[in-house]
Amino acid sequence: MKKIINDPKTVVAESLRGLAAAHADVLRVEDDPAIVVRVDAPVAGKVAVISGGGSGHEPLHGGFVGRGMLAAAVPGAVFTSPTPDAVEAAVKATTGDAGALLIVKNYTGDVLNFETAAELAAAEGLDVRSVVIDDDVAVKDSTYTAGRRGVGGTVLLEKLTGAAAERGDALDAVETLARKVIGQVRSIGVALTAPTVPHAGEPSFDLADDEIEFGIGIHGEPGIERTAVVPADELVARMVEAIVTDLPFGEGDKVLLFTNSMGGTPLVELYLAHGIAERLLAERGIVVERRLVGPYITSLEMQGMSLTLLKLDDELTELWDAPVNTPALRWGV
Amino acid sequence: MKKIINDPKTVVAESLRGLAAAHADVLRVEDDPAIVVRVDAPVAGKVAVISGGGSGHEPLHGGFVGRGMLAAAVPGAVFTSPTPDAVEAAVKATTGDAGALLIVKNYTGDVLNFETAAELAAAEGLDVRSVVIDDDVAVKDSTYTAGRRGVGGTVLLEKLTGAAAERGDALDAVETLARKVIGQVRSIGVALTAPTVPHAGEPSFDLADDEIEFGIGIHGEPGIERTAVVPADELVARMVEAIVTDLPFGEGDKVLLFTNSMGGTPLVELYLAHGIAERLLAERGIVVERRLVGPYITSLEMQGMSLTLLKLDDELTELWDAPVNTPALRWGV
Amino acid sequence: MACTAETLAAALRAAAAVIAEHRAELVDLDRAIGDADHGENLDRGFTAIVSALDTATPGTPAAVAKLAATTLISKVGGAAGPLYGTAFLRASVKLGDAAEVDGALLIEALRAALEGVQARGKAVGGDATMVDALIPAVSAAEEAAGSDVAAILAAAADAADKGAESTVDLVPRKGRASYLGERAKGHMDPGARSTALLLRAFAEAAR
Amino acid sequence: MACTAETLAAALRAAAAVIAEHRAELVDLDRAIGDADHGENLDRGFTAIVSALDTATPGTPAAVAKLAATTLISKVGGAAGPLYGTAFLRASVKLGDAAEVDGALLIEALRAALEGVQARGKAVGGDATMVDALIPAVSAAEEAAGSDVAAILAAAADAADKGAESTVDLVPRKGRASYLGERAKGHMDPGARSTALLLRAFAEAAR
Ligand SMILES: Nc1ncnc2c1ncn2[C@@H]1O[C@H](COP(=O)(O)OP(=O)(O)O)[C@@H](O)[C@H]1O
Ligand SMILES: Nc1ncnc2c1ncn2[C@@H]1O[C@H](COP(=O)(O)OP(=O)(O)O)[C@@H](O)[C@H]1O
Ligand SMILES: [Mg+2]
Ligand SMILES: [Mg+2]
Ligand SMILES: [Mg+2]
Ligand SMILES: [Mg+2]
Repeated sequence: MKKIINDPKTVVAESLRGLAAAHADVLRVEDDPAIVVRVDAPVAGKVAVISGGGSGHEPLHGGFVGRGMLAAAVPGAVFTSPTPDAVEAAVKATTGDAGALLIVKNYTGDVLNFETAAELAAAEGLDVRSVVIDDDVAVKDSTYTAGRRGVGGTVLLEKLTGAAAERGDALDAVETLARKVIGQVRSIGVALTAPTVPHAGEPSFDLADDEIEFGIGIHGEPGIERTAVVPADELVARMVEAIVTDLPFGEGDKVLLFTNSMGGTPLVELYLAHGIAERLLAERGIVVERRLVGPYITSLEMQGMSLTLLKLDDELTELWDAPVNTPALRWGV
Repeated sequence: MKKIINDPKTVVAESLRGLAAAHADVLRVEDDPAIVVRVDAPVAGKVAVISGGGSGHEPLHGGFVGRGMLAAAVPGAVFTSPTPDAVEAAVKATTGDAGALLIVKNYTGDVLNFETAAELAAAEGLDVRSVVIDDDVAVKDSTYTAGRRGVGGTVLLEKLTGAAAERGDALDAVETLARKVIGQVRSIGVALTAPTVPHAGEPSFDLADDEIEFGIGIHGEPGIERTAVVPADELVARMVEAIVTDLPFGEGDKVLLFTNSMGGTPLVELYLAHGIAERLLAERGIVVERRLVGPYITSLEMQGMSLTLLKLDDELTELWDAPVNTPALRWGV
Repeated sequence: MACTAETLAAALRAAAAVIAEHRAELVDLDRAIGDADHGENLDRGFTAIVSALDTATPGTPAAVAKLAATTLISKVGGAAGPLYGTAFLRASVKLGDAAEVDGALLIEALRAALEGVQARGKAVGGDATMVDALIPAVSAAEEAAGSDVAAILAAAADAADKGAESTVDLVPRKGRASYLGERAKGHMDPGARSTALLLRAFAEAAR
Repeated sequence: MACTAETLAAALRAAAAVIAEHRAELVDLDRAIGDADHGENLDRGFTAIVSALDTATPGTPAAVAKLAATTLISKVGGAAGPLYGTAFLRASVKLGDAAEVDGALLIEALRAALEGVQARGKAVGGDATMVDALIPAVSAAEEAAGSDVAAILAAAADAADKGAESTVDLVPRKGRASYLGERAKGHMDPGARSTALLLRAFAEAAR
């Protein structure tokens, strides 16, 4: 294993120190428990949108803290959900009378820890709601599994609810919006290589030089299917097919297309894949009105990509376009 | 070799198609020869800042095309300087009476091809100047080599000259600014893994699991020295030392610190390294006033990073802060 | 022999040593079908328990169990943190203010721990989770009713070993391994393995 | 036998085939001490020359050489594009409007090509570049003055082979390989190798 680190045990804390140093105008990092907080939190009269989860998916979530997006992010150890007291600390640091919305990615650990945190916060008289995002079409429904995973859709959900909170929407409205977004966003991912968890020291799975994993998550778990390397045209077509038929998305639908790198896949490949996805969607009469391309929800150094489609309407488009000022997403400011 | 591509020969063209689709509000891509041009080019009365070089360093240069930065980018084949007619096409598409500044990274191929292009453009009566950036302290001076390479400093140079052009500076002033920036920016890079050029199909060099290359460039050439893997503290200390003693940078100097991923190194590691660099500079009394952290000048999927230091003054800080609207750098708009 | 606050604390220290020793094994099991953190997570948690026991000396077995519970909840994270945390919390409640835990109370505490894990995680037997080690362990403990603490824990540990073994052939339906479906077959569930390790450590400590 | 527009065009086609055949070898040489594109670059360029020759039929050797020059300049890029482009351009100028190239004119053209490469690239002998193949090739050609075109080219190709071989022991001072300093020792310069390949292809075509 080769990484630019000192010690697997201190990776997250040291990385947060760099994040804080780099973006002191936007956020601050509090220690013990470690949380990332908007520099001007708590913002009076506004709902605090909070998310978190295991580290290793940067810029998610800490890179999305700032005006117009997250009030706080709660980073766990690498690939490990944060503990309830960390989540509670983030709630306390950012939440006033307007309350807080917790965005929870659907993993057993995240759900359990955030659930407990929400109870703790409620016991302190804070109005805290939770939504669970589960946009990964690779996973079978929850009769057979822990349910669909929260993946790329999380980034969009954080931006949209953050924008709603920023414009002053009440908690009920922000929660309703979140549920609407979760209802109409779908994702799928593929991996060309495995990530290496620092403390594990070895790649999370072995892939031959002519194999890829289709339907992977973001924690180095193998995908639903191992297949041969295929040309990008075919790969992206399979991904688009999996998403589009799931919701389903159909002719005339307006969408946001999010083409995401898993970390190790460079932009030259990512834009290539994005171009194919745009073409395939156009062929189906699906209208791409907004797009996001880049490494936004990653899995350490894993090579691979995911596609996320969100059905847009005027409200969502307006919220997407609203100003945002975070380390990883910034416009309008 | 595993990549999300169809055919090594069409990688660049297909990737540009995706770039154009993703950022049609900011730029357009013209074919044959392939160039990336600001959507509103030519902008009357303003100097066109143009750069280019081999592909595989994305977002450099195409991702920096847009208001406040590049008027055009000229992408060559992967790691191959573009040809003079492509550069000339970019000049023609963007350059009016105010003239153009070509930013050339110091590589034999780039220098020769841009030189010819400048001659061709001059022959057509256009006022075209060139500057050559050579900020890589890893390379010995040009008595023994082709001269220092242009690396991370290029990103900063493109931003600063682009801002000067945007505010209406004349060509003389933009050129003078460029030479000043080149005089006070220095970089160093390290690699943990090698990139794989698509048509080559194999990694550009072999590194054992306990080795790194110190002093690498951005084209998969080996570095100046192969060393054992060292902790991040030690690695970054060596990098800072190499840069700081070169210019030199000293106590009280105000600087921009640019911590760059070579592509495959994820943000969690990059921020960790950035935090160390901030600490080491503070220890030397060097004042970090601005920072940029992320994958901005890459070498395909290579894991590694570079550090760049630019000495700031009020003028440079103001130009850095000026609005920019490109796919990869955006603020103030 | 019955179990006091002191012997329970000693058992937890012994368990921490066992987890540290098997850290890499548990990471590897989780790497195969999960996200490669189970050993690291538990090691972090049990190391924290040892630290907590170094500074506090809870007076009853229940208080020791509660310290373990809150430490696990606040230091482990992931799925295992809340689940093991709940197990110790429910056991602690069951232990009440008893100064010594005898066999009968131990069996009740084990049953409460199992019920806590199932209440939180909603897993049933056969889902290929730690529950597949806990269910047979509790049953075996109940069958050993009347024996002393050491014998009950030994019976539970033996059964947990077999239960953990049984997960190898199962298709997981809960937790991260469930995403793999049939592909997870042939791998032991890391949480079931850690449950077996913990019970074995307690049994050894009680001898 | 002297060289006409047609034979020069045929020689270029033959050269294109040789470059295609050695594409991977040239990429590998460049991978070791450069950026792994030399074979790909030249292959793209010579493939384009063949296409250009398919549609145009330049009437003089100079016009053929000029077509090759402009095609290389506009299709190759990198260092090799301008350098080989200049070589063919200077040769073309030297060839003037001759309908046939005899040995004497060929030697002048080779000398002009070398001077062009050196004027553009500023490399001298011993810098471990294509110049180290070209210098001995031109000297050998000059020594063979009085022989026919085929013999002159054969002498040049033999010398270029040796020149390319000599770069293995040099520390490069020009181009990308120069960054490596001593580490580049033990590797043949890809441009020197391609120069030797091209001269050999021309020599074979002239037989
Ligand atoms: N719903 C559940 N009920 C019971 N046990 C579960 C459940 N989900 C996961 N587990 C257990 O947790 C273990 C994984 O723990 P760990 O790796 O620490 O957390 P995570 O899965 O969040 O990375 C699994 O091996 C399994 O035994
Ligand atoms: N200054 C120079 N003078 C002569 N030849 C040079 C010079 N610089 C580079 N070369 C030649 O060019 C070759 C590399 O060509 P190529 O790989 O196509 O370009 P690049 O180095 O831009 O990738 C080298 O092997 C060397 O022979
Ligand atoms: Mg985990
Ligand atoms: Mg090149
Ligand atoms: Mg796990
Ligand atoms: Mg090359």
